[in-house]
Amino acid sequence: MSFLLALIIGILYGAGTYMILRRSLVKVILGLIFLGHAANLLIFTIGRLTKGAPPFIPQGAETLAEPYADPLPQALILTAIVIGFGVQAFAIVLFKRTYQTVGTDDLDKMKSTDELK
Amino acid sequence: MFSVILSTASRYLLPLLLIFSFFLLLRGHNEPGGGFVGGLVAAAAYALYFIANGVDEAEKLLKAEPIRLISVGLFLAVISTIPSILIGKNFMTGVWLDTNFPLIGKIGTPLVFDVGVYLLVLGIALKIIFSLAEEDR
Amino acid sequence: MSFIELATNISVITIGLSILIIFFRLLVGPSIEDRIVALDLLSANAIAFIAVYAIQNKTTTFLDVGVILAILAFLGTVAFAFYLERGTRR
Amino acid sequence: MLNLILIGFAASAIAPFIYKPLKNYFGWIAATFPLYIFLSFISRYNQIAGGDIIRETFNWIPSLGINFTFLLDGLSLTFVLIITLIGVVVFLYAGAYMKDYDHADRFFVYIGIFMTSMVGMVISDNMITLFVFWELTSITSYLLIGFNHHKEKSRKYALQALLVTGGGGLALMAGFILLSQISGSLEISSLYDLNETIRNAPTYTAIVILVLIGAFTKSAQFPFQFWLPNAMEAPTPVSAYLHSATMVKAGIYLIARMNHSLGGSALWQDTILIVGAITMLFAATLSFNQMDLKKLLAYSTLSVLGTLTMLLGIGSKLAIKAFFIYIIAHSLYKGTLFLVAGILDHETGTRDVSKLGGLRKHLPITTVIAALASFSMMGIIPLVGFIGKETVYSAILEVDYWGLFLLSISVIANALIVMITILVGFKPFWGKLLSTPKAPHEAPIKMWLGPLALAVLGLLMGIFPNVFIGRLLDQSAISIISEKLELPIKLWHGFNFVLLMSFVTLLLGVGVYYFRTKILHIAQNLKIKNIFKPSEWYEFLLNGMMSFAKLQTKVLQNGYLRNYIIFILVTAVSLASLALFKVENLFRITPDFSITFYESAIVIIIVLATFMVIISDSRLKSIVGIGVVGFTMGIIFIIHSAPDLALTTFAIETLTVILFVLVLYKLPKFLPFSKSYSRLRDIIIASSVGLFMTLVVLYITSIELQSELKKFYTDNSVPGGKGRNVVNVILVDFRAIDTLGEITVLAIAAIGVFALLKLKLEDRNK
Amino acid sequence: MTEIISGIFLLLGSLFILLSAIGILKMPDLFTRMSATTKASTLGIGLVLIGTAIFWGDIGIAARALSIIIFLFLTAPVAAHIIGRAAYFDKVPLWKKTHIDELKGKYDEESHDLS
Amino acid sequence: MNQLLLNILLAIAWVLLVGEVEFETFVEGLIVGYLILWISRSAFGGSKYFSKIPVTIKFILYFIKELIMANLKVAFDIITPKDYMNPGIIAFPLDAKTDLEITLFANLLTLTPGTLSLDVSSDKKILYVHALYVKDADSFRSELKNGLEKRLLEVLR
Amino acid sequence: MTNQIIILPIILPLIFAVTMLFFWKSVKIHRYVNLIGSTISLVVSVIIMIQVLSDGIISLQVGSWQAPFGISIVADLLSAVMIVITAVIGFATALYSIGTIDPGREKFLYYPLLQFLLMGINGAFLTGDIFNLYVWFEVMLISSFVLLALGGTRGQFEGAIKYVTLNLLSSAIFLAAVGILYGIAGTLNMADLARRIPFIEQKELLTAVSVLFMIAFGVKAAIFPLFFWLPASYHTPPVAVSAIFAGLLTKVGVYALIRFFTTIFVHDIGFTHNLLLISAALTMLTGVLGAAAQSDFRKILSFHIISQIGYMILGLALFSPLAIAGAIFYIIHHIIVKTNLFFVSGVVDKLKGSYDLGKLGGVYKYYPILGLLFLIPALSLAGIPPLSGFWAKFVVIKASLEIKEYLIVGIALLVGLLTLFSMTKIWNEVFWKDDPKGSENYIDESYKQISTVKKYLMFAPIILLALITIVIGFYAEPFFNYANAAAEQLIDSSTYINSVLGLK
Ligand code: NA
Ligand code: NA
Repeated sequence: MSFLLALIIGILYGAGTYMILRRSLVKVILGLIFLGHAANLLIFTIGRLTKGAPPFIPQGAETLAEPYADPLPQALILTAIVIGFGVQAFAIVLFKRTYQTVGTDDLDKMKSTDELK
Repeated sequence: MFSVILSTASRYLLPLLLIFSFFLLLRGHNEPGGGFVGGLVAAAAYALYFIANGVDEAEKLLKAEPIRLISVGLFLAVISTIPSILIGKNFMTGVWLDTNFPLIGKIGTPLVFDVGVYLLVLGIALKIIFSLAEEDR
Repeated sequence: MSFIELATNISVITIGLSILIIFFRLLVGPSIEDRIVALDLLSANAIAFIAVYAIQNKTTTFLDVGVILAILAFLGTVAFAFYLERGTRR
Repeated sequence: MLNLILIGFAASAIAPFIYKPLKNYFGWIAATFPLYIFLSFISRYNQIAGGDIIRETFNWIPSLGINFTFLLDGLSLTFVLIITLIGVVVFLYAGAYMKDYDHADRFFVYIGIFMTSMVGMVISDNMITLFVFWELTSITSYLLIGFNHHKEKSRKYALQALLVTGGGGLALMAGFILLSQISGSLEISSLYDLNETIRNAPTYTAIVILVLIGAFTKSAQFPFQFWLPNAMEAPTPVSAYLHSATMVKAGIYLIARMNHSLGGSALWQDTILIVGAITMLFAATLSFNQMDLKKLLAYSTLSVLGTLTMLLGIGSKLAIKAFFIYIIAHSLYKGTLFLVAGILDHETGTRDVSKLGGLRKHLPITTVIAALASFSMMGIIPLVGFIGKETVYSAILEVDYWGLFLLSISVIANALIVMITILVGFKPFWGKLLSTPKAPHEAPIKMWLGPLALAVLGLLMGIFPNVFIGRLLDQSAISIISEKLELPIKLWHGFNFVLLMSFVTLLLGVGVYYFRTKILHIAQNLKIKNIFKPSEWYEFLLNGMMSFAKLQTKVLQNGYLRNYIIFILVTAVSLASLALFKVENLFRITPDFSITFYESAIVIIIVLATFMVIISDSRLKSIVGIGVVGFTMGIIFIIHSAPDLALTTFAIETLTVILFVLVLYKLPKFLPFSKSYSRLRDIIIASSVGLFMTLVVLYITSIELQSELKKFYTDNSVPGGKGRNVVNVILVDFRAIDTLGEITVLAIAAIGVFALLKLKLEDRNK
Repeated sequence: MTEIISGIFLLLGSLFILLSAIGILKMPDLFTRMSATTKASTLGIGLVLIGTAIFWGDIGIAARALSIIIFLFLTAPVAAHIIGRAAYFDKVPLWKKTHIDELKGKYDEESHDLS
Repeated sequence: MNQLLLNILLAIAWVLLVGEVEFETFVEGLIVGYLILWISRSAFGGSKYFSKIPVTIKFILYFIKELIMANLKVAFDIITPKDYMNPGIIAFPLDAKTDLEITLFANLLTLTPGTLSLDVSSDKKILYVHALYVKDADSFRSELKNGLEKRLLEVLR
Repeated sequence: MTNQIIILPIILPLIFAVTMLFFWKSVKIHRYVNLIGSTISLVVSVIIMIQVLSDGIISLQVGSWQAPFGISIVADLLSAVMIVITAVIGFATALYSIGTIDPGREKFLYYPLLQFLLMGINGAFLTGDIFNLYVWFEVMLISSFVLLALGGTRGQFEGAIKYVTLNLLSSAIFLAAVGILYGIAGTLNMADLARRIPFIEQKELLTAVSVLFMIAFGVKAAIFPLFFWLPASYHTPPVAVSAIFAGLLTKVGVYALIRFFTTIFVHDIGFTHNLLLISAALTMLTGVLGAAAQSDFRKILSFHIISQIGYMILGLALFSPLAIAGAIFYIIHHIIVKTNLFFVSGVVDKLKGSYDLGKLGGVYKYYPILGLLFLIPALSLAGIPPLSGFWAKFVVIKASLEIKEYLIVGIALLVGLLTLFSMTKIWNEVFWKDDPKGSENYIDESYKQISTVKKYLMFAPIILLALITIVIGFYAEPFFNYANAAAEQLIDSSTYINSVLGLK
């Protein structure tokens, strides 16, 4: 399925990219979420795929015999997902407060800090 | 949002979900689960309770300030690194007790670490949800 | 192919088909509540899929995911409803 | 010598602490400081004049070859003595002059550091140490020009001087580094025997240009001369000291010092000669319509600096001799006249020559001083200025081919200087008494004593030239052209062509003075416009830079988040593709196309859900869509043997939904913001990003992964990690520190959310 | 033998699941869709899970399957209730053939109190 | 009393989850259950809990039967092209009094295909039900009153 | 067991932060813990540096899992100096914060956030694992997000939006790059990567992924054309936050670039390091021109961060021992100086109530010491000898000339001049010019309310950093020797590889 996943990864990256280029803050958040998904799936796929053989050692056994899925990419993605969630949660709330303070979620109206006086 | 049905259901679901979260936590070293997912399920239980009964009720139920949970969680995670140093091993080397326990298997510092993760995740999820909910009150 | 293999193969296809149909409902709505109901159903069907897939691949570790999925799908639905109700309150 | 430098800086630093209580005597106290250095150095006069060279080395940054290497030879001693002697006079003078200024203590700090740096510079043998002191003089000059910093002009011209000299300094540094690459050492003395090698080095031209830019900017040579008249915004002691007697001569010093190793080529000699000559004439003509005492003096200084440069360009023995006499003479009379201008300004309240006249009765001593200095400046026997001008003319006459031409422009320039002298040195004191803003009054002793001493010294040097200058002359010349001069200095050379020229100069000068309004009138009628206005080039460059800077910033830092994102993504994808597309078989990868039914269902769902999010017009629909994407990801994880991942994904997705739900209902509806043009652009960018990633994944998954990690983890999970869930063992044991970081992120995020929602400060800058 | 029983449960369950999917496609409005199909789905999933439990013949697996079933049966109606209620507030249109609506006008628009 | 019962139930749930029927596991479950009850103690008022086990089992059987029947009925409606539906929203006056009674009743009602509990009035006296097959409101009400509600209350009271 | 100490710069801040969280309602305890903690961290970092100097590279295999299987924490000379500087800045900021941070922010866990930030930064400097580096980057980022937005003024939010979005984008690129590199090389350990990469056949793929790393770190380091988040945000939070950001955050990006493009990716220098060179030139130029266009104290300083980063990247791009030593020296110098300039800007703001050059003036007249304290870092930044910045610039330029990159020398010199221009612009407007408010000695109300103790705490770090600047300038030899040794370690990665992987 790695061909399909490669395709999905591309689509997710594309979607994420397209969304973070929008003018609305909410869409930008959605874009960031897409990018997060894309990155996770990317690591997952690039770590090579294995079907139906999770890296769990049976009770009483010492180790696993091939084939089994590489546990490392899984662990990495787990960490990345959790970190991503923490950051996203903050970003979402930040965007909300920004909307409350600025009064719009139109990014084009948030240029004051870049303006030349 | 008040609904007798949801509110009553949430009361009974809460202990079920909490026990399941403990289960996930303790068993995670051997089967799918672990501190993180366990903590999230526990948080889900409280989140459900909050949606059904309001943030005040949920906070009353939790008893501990979420920030306290966060600090205890982080504290446990840090504490779990100390034994390794005390017995002269490299930092964060797992230190295990010899006896076997049902479900959990062996007890050791990684488990303490995972419990820390559990509490912390519960704490942060609730801190975020409650902060947002209080905002709207 | 043994009966159980046949059964699981048929089940996977049937469930997959159901999922696609429900997903179609999710896409077309028309109301947001329709979509939420569809989403809820999707996750429920995913549990069934996981169960059958576990049999197909002879591993039991996936079943726990089903439990979680059930819990979380419910929570998600409640949250959406919560949102919807707040949105309609004046 | 390092001690003297350190003492100098230390003494400067204590000025603010002792200034207030000792304000009334401060000039005297301050003057002891240059006097002390002067005496320390003059005590070595005999030794140096006898042909010794004193060298001292103190390690500084030996690994870079940078050390405090001090070298005292005739050249540096001459300069040290000028610097410190004029320093004594100026410090004493400033004690009185600066009395009414606010924060005069700061003035003494700056000028003290300046003097010390100046001394340090001329005795440094290490190019970088020299450069350090060089830059310090630029900085102190900046602080001194801008001393009256409440005035916009002061600030502006201080900056101008700093930028011009600072820019030159940077060029100089590059030149020095290049030079050191040839010799392998930063010591100037190590270059002495390398003249040949240096001139043949491929970097020679660059070195010459860079070093000369440094020198020319510092000494205000054409086309960098414009900053000097503007620097007259500084208090008069500064003008007298920095901008006539010392700092502006640093460039000249540098040319003289480097002449040994860089000189001898046509490039070096001709450049110096031509630039010097142009500066000499050009600066003098610019003085024509000036009425400000200090501006007039500044232009005459410029002209002299040009002459000095030109003399180095000529480079003959006679020229070097002229160079030395002229530089000493100029320091004496020009310093004096500046101080006289300061007295006039101080006592009458104006520096406008047209408003000054007949002051001799009120300022008798000043009148005498001014007359003495003016005679020297006009080149009248028996003052040292006379010898100076005579020798200069003789040296010019020696030049092949165009000696006469150079002499004639030199005569014109000097005639104009004569005119300036009359304006500054005589007009204010003679003729009818004009009324001035302040009732005129003789200056206090602190202000006239020094100038008087300098003026008298000018007279003494004229009469006994060999006593004062002669002995050091030979040694100094060795440092510049590596041979002794063996040309005695005489006041009187007899009646010859040069004397005639001096006379012509004087006559011409007086004539110009009397007819200057008419000449000016004619010049204006002829519409002779000054087309060479380097100061406008400076303005043009500065304004151009500012406009460009603003334009650039507006274009780049335009405030549009998406433009910033586009910059990042386009850079990333295009550069990475550039690297990737070198792969020959990139498009010949044959991926595994076998697909099951449920896999295609997954693809259909995830793709359609993605598009649902993108095209959705409602927030909730988008959230539902992204939820579907997340749940499908979970299913993908399950199918590919990652139950823990699936669990986590589901949990996170749900939590995200809850978050959105709590946050979103306060947010507005989606508006159709973007134009179709930008949508097309974004689609193109998005597609390239997606395509790139797809290609990378396809390519990498077609390669076998060589990893020892997978086996290690499963082998050690049970015995070492005491767990059968390898993923979890990795998380809490093998890579536990990742998890520690991860939960820290979560904790911070929670604190952040909490603080964001609860803390609402007033916006001060609203 | 257990494999065959298990297989039958699986097939039966997936059949119910498919039926409910068709239902959700076919039914005319939200309320009828929910009222009809959510439980068909629940039942179908329940059957599949029973089949799974039988297949593995392991008490742990059975317990897990049972907990999912119990949980689904506990939560599905609650979910349906709150979505239905929200939909009613949200004025999701009833099917044109809905001939009785005793809820109409009973809600307080402000507080969402129901009399 | 209720607490203890619940505690034991939780312990059993624990044993089931762990999948190891051993005494230690049960003790572990009791401890965990106790902890949870302690944590969530304020969630419970003073309601009764599962006292009539035989009646309960009987009721469960009845309900499963109803469930399957109703499912088949709806399934038939789905696969046949013709619609037999007659939907309506009915106000149902409740005999169930406590929160638990109301909730259980409403949920079980929803689980039976063809009916959907929409909401309970604020005074907890009326349940609004959406139903697929309502010929007339009153007969629908009485059918429900004598069927599911009566049996359920038997179990609960 | 002495190598255990190198975990402390990461764990200690966490312990301090947790301690503060336990007493999360008492700001006083936070202040003390933060101050004492920063002091302890400083001591520990210095001990580590001394140890590295005497024993060479120290590595610690966390959890006793041998490299490359576990995570290695590694302190070489570069890492050691980075954590020392971080500790210095942490300590200075601890003092300065007590003096300047408003009680509102203090109450909302400002100090724990500061410690978390330091934890992330130190983690990034010390880790020998690329994924772990990602984790520390995120710790650092999220702390910076919160610190940036803490307070919630409109400007802060607008700045934070850009800061957050662009940094998240770069994190996404970073994460993808880590994944891809694992997919190619099958390891995450930097030393192991350095060892394996020469044997990997897919060089083009490696170059492509190295470009992704370059972009990811380039965004954090704020190089051209990736720097836009920085000027959009750095002037918005409280100045103590601006200062620590300005000093440290971009330098983590620079550090990562140096680490990756000396130790790991040196297989295609012709491509990668030339890209860096071009970027360095444009970074210097656009940064300095950006500064020239600004008229806000902190905005000018912000843009100058960018232009100065250009010099550091230049050192890396030239890839000679001297050039890299120059880059390292530049980092050391710049962290101290830039933090200090922000500190000074903060004092001016407290004093005069603004950062707008147009509204400021008259500071020098009444506060000459403050003027001096500005001039030291400002002139150092502009590269005026003999302050620290001069040597930094000198070494980089010398290195460029040795490699005959004359164009870049010209640019570097021009940028130096324009830097001087900007610094004097600030000096002219803020210090020299009379206060446009007219009143002789206008002092903002808020300044009058600051207690004397707080004023001392405000000035103490400024003086401390100014002294360090002067010491580095006048006593440059040991610093330069250190930078040289660090550069040699980087260029010859074999000692690093052997130390981490425990090879002979
Ligand atoms: Na886990
Ligand atoms: Na290397």
